[in-house]
Amino acid sequence: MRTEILISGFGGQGVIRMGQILGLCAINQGHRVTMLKSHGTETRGGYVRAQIVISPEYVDSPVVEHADVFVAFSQPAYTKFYDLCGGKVLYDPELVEKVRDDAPDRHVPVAATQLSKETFSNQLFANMIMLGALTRVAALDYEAMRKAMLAVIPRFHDQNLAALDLGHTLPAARV
Amino acid sequence: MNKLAAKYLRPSQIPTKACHGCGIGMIENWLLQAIDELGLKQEDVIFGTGIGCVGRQTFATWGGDNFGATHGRALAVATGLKLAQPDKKYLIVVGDGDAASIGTSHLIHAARRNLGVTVICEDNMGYESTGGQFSPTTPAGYVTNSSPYGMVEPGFDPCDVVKAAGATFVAETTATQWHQTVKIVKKALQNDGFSFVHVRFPCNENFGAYALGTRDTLKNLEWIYEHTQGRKADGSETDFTWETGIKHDASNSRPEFSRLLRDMNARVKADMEAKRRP
Amino acid sequence: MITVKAGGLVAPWIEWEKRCTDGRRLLEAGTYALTEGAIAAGCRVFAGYPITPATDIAEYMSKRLPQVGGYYVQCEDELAGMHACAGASLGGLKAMTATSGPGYTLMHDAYGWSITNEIPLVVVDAMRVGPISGITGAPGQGEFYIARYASHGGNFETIVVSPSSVQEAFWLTIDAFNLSERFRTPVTILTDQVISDMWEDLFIPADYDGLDFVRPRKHNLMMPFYPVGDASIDVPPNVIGHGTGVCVSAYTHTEEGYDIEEMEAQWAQTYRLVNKIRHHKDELARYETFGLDDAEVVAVAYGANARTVKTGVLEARRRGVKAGFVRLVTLWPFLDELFERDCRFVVCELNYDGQLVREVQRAAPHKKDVHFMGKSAELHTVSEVAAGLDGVARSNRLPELPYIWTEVR
Amino acid sequence: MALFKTEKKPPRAGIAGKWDVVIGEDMCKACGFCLNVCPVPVFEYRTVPNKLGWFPMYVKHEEHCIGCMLCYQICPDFCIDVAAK
Repeated sequence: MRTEILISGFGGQGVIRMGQILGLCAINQGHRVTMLKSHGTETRGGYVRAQIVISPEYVDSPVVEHADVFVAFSQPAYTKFYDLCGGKVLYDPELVEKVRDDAPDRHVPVAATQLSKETFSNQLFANMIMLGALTRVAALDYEAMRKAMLAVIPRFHDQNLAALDLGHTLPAARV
Repeated sequence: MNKLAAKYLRPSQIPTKACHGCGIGMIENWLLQAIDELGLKQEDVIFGTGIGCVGRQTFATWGGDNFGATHGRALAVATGLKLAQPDKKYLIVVGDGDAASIGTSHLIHAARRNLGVTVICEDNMGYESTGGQFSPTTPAGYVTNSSPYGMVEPGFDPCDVVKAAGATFVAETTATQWHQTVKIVKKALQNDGFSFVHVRFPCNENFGAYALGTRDTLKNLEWIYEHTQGRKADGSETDFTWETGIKHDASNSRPEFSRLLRDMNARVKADMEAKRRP
Repeated sequence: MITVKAGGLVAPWIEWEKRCTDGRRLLEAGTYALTEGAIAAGCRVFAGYPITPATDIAEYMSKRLPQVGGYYVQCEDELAGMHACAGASLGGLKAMTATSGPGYTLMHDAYGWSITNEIPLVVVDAMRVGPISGITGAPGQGEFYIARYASHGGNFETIVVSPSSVQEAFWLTIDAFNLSERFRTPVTILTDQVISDMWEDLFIPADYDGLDFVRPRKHNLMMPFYPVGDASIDVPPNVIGHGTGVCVSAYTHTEEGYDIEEMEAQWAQTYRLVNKIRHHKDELARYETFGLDDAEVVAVAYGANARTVKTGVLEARRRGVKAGFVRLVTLWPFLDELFERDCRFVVCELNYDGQLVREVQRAAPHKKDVHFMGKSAELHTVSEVAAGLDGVARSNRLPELPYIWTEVR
Repeated sequence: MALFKTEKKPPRAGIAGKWDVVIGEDMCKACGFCLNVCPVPVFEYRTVPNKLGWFPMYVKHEEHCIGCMLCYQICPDFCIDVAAK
C-alpha cells in the first residue's frame, strides 16, 4: 500500500527534518521510502515542501499527487496544495488562518507553534509536536517514531521527546 | 648534439619545430644544466607544457614523463598530478599566453596553495604561434598584428601577480642571461613549493618582424640584451629596462600543498583510530 | 549486437546486489549515494567547484576522502577541477568531479583532453533546468546531447549513463568507474536535480574492501602507450610518474604519444577513439523495460523522470491501454536496438526542445509514430503520462495538456 | 656593450687549442648565434644545405677555441658541445 505524505511551510520550520524522521522510521520498519524536497533559494524563509512516499515495494513515482496526509505550516502552502490532498489535513491554526469549510472532518488543527512557545518558551519544537500528532493521525508506530527521531536529531533529546509526546497525546489528533 | 640533450631529451623529438633563432631551445638547454647540476634523473622530473609556441616546441622533448595540457591548464593538471605523485619535481614550461592570460587563475591559485611545482614562464611578448598578436606582457606602444597602431592596453608583470598570490620563489631573467638563469632555476627546483621563473626571449618571425621591424635573429636577441642591460650598444638608454634577478625568495618557508593535504589525512586517520579505541 | 530481453532491468548491479548481503539501510540523498559509490569504487581524488545541485557531493567528498586517504581539492573553477582530476588519474589515482550544467560546459576543455589521452575518470552532471543558470532547484534534462558531444572536434564516442534512483546512483557510480577503467575514457553520470536532492532508502554494503566487482586500478607501463588503429578495451591506462616516458597532450598523437600532423596518424587515432566504444556497445547496454511483448505504445524516459513515467505506464495498462516502458540507463552510445520495433513511442523528457526524442525518431522504423511529451522544470505527472499514452494508442495523437510541449521539428 | 662580437680576434697562444668543439650540423637551423657570440674565429657557414634546408654552421677552426662556452650556452637547438680535450 502506497502512502503519500505532503508537508509544506516556510524554510526553517523543520519541515525537512520531519520528513527525514518519518522516512527513517519507515525504513527501519522495512519499507521503501522516497522524499522529494523543494525549497526556495534562501536558507531561511521562503517556501519548503517535502513529498514523502512510503511503500512496501520500490516507489516508482516519488511525486505526491494524492496525499493521504497533508501537513500545512503556512497559509500559502495550504492554499497551494490543498487540492493535492485526498485525506487528512493537519494545520497549525496560528499560521493557517483561513481554512476551507467544505470538509471539516478532514481538518485537524494542531496548535503546534503556540504549544511549543507555551511549553518550551521556544517555537523550535513545533515540528516535533506536529510529528507526534501526525503519528497518531496516520496510525504509525509511535515507538519506532521515537527511535527514528533520536537517531536523526543530534541535540535536545529531552525536549524533542517531550514535544513528540505532547503532539501524540493531543485531543485533536485522536481520531 | 650536446651531452645534456643526449642524456635527458628524446632524440626523436629534437631538433624541435621551433623557428630558427627562437629562444625556447636555449632556455630548455639551461633547464637541463640546472637539472644536471642538481643530480636529478630523467624519472625524477615531470615535464608539463601548455599550448602555443612554448607548449608545442617543448612538448615531448623531455625524455621522462610529459604532459601537454590544453591552453593554460598545465597548472590545473599539475595540481591533480602532484597529489598522486608528490615526490617528483615538476617543471611546468608555459608561455605568456598560458601563464599571464588564459591560465592566470590557475597560476594565481597554484601560488596561493604553494603547489610544489616550478613554473618557467617563457615569454616572447605576444601570441606568436597564431601569427603575432599582443599579449598582456607586450610592452606598451609596440606594434603587433593585433595592435597595428601600437599596444594601447597596459601590460602587467606576472612576477608581481604570483608574488602577491603567495609564491615562495619568484625570479625574472632573459634569454641572454644564461649563468643567472641556470642558477635561478636550480634554486627554484630546490624550493619545495611554488616557484615562478619569468624568462623573456625573442621571437624573430612575429614580434621581431612587426614590433622591432626585423627578422634578423641577431638584432632581435641583441634587442633583448639591450633591454636587459638598460643600455644600447651605442651607449644610449633603452626605452625601458627589465628588472631581472630573484624578486622574492621565501623558499621552503611554508608547507607545500600536497603535504598539507597528506598531513591533514594523517590527522583525520589518527582521530578516527583514537575514537575507535574504547 | 544487443538482444533486448523480455523485461526487467539489464545491468550488472543486479548481480552485485545478490553478492552484498551485509550492510546498512539508510535514508540518504542521491548526492550521498554518488559519493559513497565513488568511495566504494576506489575514488581517491575529487577536484571540483561547488554548484547546486551537485554541491553536496563536494561537501560529502571533503568529509569522506581524508578518512580513506584521499584528496579533496576545491578548485578555482570547473576548468581546473576536471583538469586536476585528469592529472590525478594520470598519476594513478581514481578521480571524480561533480557539477551541474553551467560547470559541465566549462569542463569540456578537460573532457576532450581526457578523451584523446584515454584518461579514465568519472564526471557527475546533476542537470537543472536551463538555459544557462535557469532555476537552481528544478530538474531539467537539457544535457543529453551536450554529454554526447562533450568536446569539440568530433571524432570520438562517449559513455553516458543515468540513474533513476538513489540506490541505482550508488551502483551506477561503481559501474561508471569500472567502465572508465575498462574503456580508458571519461564517463559521465548524467543525473538530475531530483535524483541528487531526493532522499530515498539506500542500502550500503558493510565493507567496500571486499567488493570483488570493483575493478582495481592497473597501470600501463609499456611503450607504446596508445594502441592506435585498434579498438581493443581492457588496456590499462597510462600513468605518469614511473619514468616510462609517457606523453599526453591535446594534439593528434602517435602510438608513443608524440604530437604529429599527418593524416594517417589522425585516422589511426580516431579509429580507436570511436571504435573502442562502438565495437563494444553490447557491453555498455544498461536499460529497463517492461510490457514490450504486447505493447502498442511504448513510453520512453530516463533519469528521475522515468519514475513517474513508469507509474503512468502502469496506470495506462490499468485503463486497458497496451502500454510498454523503456528506461534508458546507458544514454550514449545510444541503444538503437531498443527502438527497432513496430509500435508507437511516447518520449517523455524534461525539456521543451526535444533531445532524446530525436534519437528515438532516428532509431525507430517510422518517424511519425514517435511522439514528444516535453515538460520543463517539473516531473511529468502520472495522469499526464497515462493520458498521453491513451491518446497515442487510440489515435496516434497526443491530447492537448497544459504545460506539455509536443512539437519537435 | 654589444652581445655579439663583430670583430674576431685571434686567440692568445696558450689558452687555445685545448678544446673539442662538436656541432650537430643536421640539427642546425643557422641562426648564427654561435658564429657571432664567439670571440674568436671558430665557426663558419657551410655552402651546402642540411636536411632541414638550412646552411648549417660547421667548426672550421677548432684550434682557435678558448673554451668560453658561449656558443654552447646560446645554441637554441642543442647542436653544440664543447669539452676539454
